[in-house]
Amino acid sequence: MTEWLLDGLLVFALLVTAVATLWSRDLFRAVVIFIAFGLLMALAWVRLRAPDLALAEAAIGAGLTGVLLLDAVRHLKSGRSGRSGPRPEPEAEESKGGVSG
Amino acid sequence: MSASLLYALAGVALCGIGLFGFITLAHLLRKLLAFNLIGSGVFLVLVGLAQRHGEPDPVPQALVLTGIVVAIAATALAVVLIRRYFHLSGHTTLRAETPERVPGRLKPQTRGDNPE
Amino acid sequence: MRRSVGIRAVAGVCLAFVIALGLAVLGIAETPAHVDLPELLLESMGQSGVEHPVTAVLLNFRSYDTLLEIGVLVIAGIAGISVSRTTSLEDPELRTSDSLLYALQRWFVPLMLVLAGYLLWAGADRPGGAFQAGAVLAATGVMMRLGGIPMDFLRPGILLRLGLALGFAVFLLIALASAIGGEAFLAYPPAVAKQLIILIETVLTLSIAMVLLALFVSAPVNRAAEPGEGESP
Amino acid sequence: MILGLMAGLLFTPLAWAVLTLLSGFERSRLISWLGILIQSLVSFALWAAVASEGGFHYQLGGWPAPLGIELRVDGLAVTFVMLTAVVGGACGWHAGIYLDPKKNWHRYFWPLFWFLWAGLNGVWLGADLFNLYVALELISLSAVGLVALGGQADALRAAIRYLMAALLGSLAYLLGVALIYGQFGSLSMGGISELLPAGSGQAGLIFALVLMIAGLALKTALFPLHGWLPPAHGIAKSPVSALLSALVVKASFYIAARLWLEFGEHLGSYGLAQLVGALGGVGVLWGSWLAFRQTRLKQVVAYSSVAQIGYLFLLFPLSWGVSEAVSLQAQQGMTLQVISHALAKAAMFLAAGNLIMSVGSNRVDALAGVSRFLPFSLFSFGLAGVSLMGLPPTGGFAAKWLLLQASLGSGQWWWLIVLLGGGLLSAAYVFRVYRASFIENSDTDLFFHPSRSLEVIPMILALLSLGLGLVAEPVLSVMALPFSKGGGG
Repeated sequence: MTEWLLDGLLVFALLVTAVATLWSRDLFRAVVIFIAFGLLMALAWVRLRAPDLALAEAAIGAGLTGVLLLDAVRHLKSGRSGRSGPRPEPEAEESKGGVSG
Repeated sequence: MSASLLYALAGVALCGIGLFGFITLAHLLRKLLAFNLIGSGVFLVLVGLAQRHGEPDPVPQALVLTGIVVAIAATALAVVLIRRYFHLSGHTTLRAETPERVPGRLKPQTRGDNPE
Repeated sequence: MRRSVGIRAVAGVCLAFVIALGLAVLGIAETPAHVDLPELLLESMGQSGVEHPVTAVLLNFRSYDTLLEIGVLVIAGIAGISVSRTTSLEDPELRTSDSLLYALQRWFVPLMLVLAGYLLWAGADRPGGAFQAGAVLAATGVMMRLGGIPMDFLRPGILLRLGLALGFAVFLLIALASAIGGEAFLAYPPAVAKQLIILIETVLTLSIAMVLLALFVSAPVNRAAEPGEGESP
Repeated sequence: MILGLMAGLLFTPLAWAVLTLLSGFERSRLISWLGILIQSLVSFALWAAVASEGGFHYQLGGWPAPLGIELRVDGLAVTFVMLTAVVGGACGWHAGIYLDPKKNWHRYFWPLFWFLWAGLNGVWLGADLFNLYVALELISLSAVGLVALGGQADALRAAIRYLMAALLGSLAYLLGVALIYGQFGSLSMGGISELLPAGSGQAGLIFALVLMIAGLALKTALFPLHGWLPPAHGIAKSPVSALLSALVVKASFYIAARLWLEFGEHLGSYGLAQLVGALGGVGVLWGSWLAFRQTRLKQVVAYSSVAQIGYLFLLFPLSWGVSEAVSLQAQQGMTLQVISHALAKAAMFLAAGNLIMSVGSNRVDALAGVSRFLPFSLFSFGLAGVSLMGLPPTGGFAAKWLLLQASLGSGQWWWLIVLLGGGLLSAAYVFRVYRASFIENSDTDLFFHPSRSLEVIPMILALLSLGLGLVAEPVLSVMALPFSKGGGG
């Protein structure tokens, strides 16, 4: 019974973080939530008796992808567009596609 | 229903969420996040469905490990391209089209330098 | 308004997709699989050279997948450095003066290296292996770079390209050698299977870390870097 | 002997990718030209061996199918291996002269080119569903890298869009693979198709097939999923465009076709077959119309690819629920269409690149008066166009003739509209380019003559495409060799 509860909670948390990643207003926060999602995925792999995948997910999925994306967000936000070209879209533009906040 | 199947169904939901995000979100990094969510969903379906009777199956696990590495390779490449694109154009979405080049002749180019 | 109609349509399609996929999964789950692959796998484990089934699948039974997968990684690395026109890897903004991070590193880096080594070594009979170890190694490199430690070998020169290609090249040569030895491509002689797999895993760890690091490093573009400049090897 | 050939075929492109990664542009070029020769010889020898002895299975790592990965070396596969050697080799040769060695990043063309070649061979020979996924990703990522090689904003946008489409398509395919593995516990295509009767009618499996075909259709740019193709193929360097249009889109189509021929009988349906065929048909007409409307030369050629790809999907309705003979005709028509389009389109893109280089503009109307200089490339462009239109005796004609016969043989007369309309429309866009180049009294006197070898390569490809109709018989006889039931390797 407790196992089912654990699995249910984990699945619920996975789905919530997935939604929050895509539609959180701030891109930086979105990536942080994505890292949390990766860690939850690692837990899910543990529950699926796949320790290799848990390790890989924690190191690659959450760790490296997270750092890569965080760095990219930092770059895109700093707006260092080495030319006098058009300015980066304001934050409002980027979340326009979303349906919820 | 086994716990593995529950995870497979979670993978199904992740695919749906990710697909919706992938289509509707304009910002390229968000699209990339959505791609990674779909990927995770597919991996959960692959392993969860194969292990529905509770026994671990190393084959789908190995496949998913391969899949994770392919996904990080694609993600990292996409990040490089997106950053470079932003650097050159200032855009973070694909929507804004650059205006058509002014018609007229350019000077004949040296080889390999086609103005495409 | 039209936009929200469009989004609703997409939402409808995605919902239908989820329902259909969910039903497909439940329908397939009702019957047992036709082939019992884990059983087959167990029977052949003895000849694979390693004790850990996932490693056996990755580096022996389905090693061709892994070879091509490393190819995919190398491609991503090549494509990454081909668009980056960085001549200098010094990203001034990355030079953090954070003394805490610096102090942390002195402990962190050796710890991570040990962890990577352990993961690599464990791969033969326990969870772990080249991919996890490579990722940890790459993460260490990322930490070092964020901490402002210059890593000159990541300059897009011959050293970087060697590093990218090394693991793949060794894997490929072993594949060819086993083909010349009379068996098929990638068919290791059973007697040395274990040693070959460990060799492959070790070089792969280095190459995987190298590719991931190269992609991380080639991502930043600074103001000085304009197209047409190219890199100077 | 044949095992050695297989090892050589698998090893050469990957090894050359490493070698060229380690060298600069000029040395890579020499190495690559040598590699092209070797790989072409190996491909030809394998083709000849299969033509004389029949197909076989090759067990990678020495492990038999459900556990290991088997390659299926049959007539169709080696025909495509051979095609890749001809077209890929020609594009590589051309690129070596065409690309500017002074631009430092052009050196990365070579390793990406070789990885692309390896991925293509992996797809033609692949018989393992997951291995095909990895090979597809190998192709997609190297193709994206090649498109982005210019590094300009437009090229990057096209590359990103291409990457996103390719990744989504691969994931859809992989999801289908996940479902199939769940049902059968196997990834080997041959093994699954033997097990299929037991699981036929299963809604989940049908959905899996639909998912896989949809993902592959996205990667093949089937209408209406073609939006990513014209920017990517239009903006890449011409040898890259040629590779992409001639070979890369065929890879995902080839997998879809193999899946359909293996699984379609049990999992397909009349409605699905007609739907795919109809999308292909609309793609032919819509793509041709858009090609006619383009103002930039390479966009004309790129939209023409959208149209020509449409013909391929007529295989789906013409091979489902019809007699063996009609199905075989459809398969032969599809094969010839792939080959003739690959040859003609590569010729067209390479010729277009030469023309653009000559007049210094990528616009169609900039070609005004060019015919006065009697450029060889304009002639190649036209010859390739004749094959696209489907006039006898070209390969395009032979392909469309077979498809037409299959349509009539199965009573699906409505595909005639597509075959005839597509031919007329393609004539329209080819002649539009020609008309522009024959405009007299233009004040042009600037014309840069590309080097002779740059002009010869598209001409050879165009002539091959032209002559394919005459040698269709021997080509098809090899293709029709045992499909997956060859002897053991």
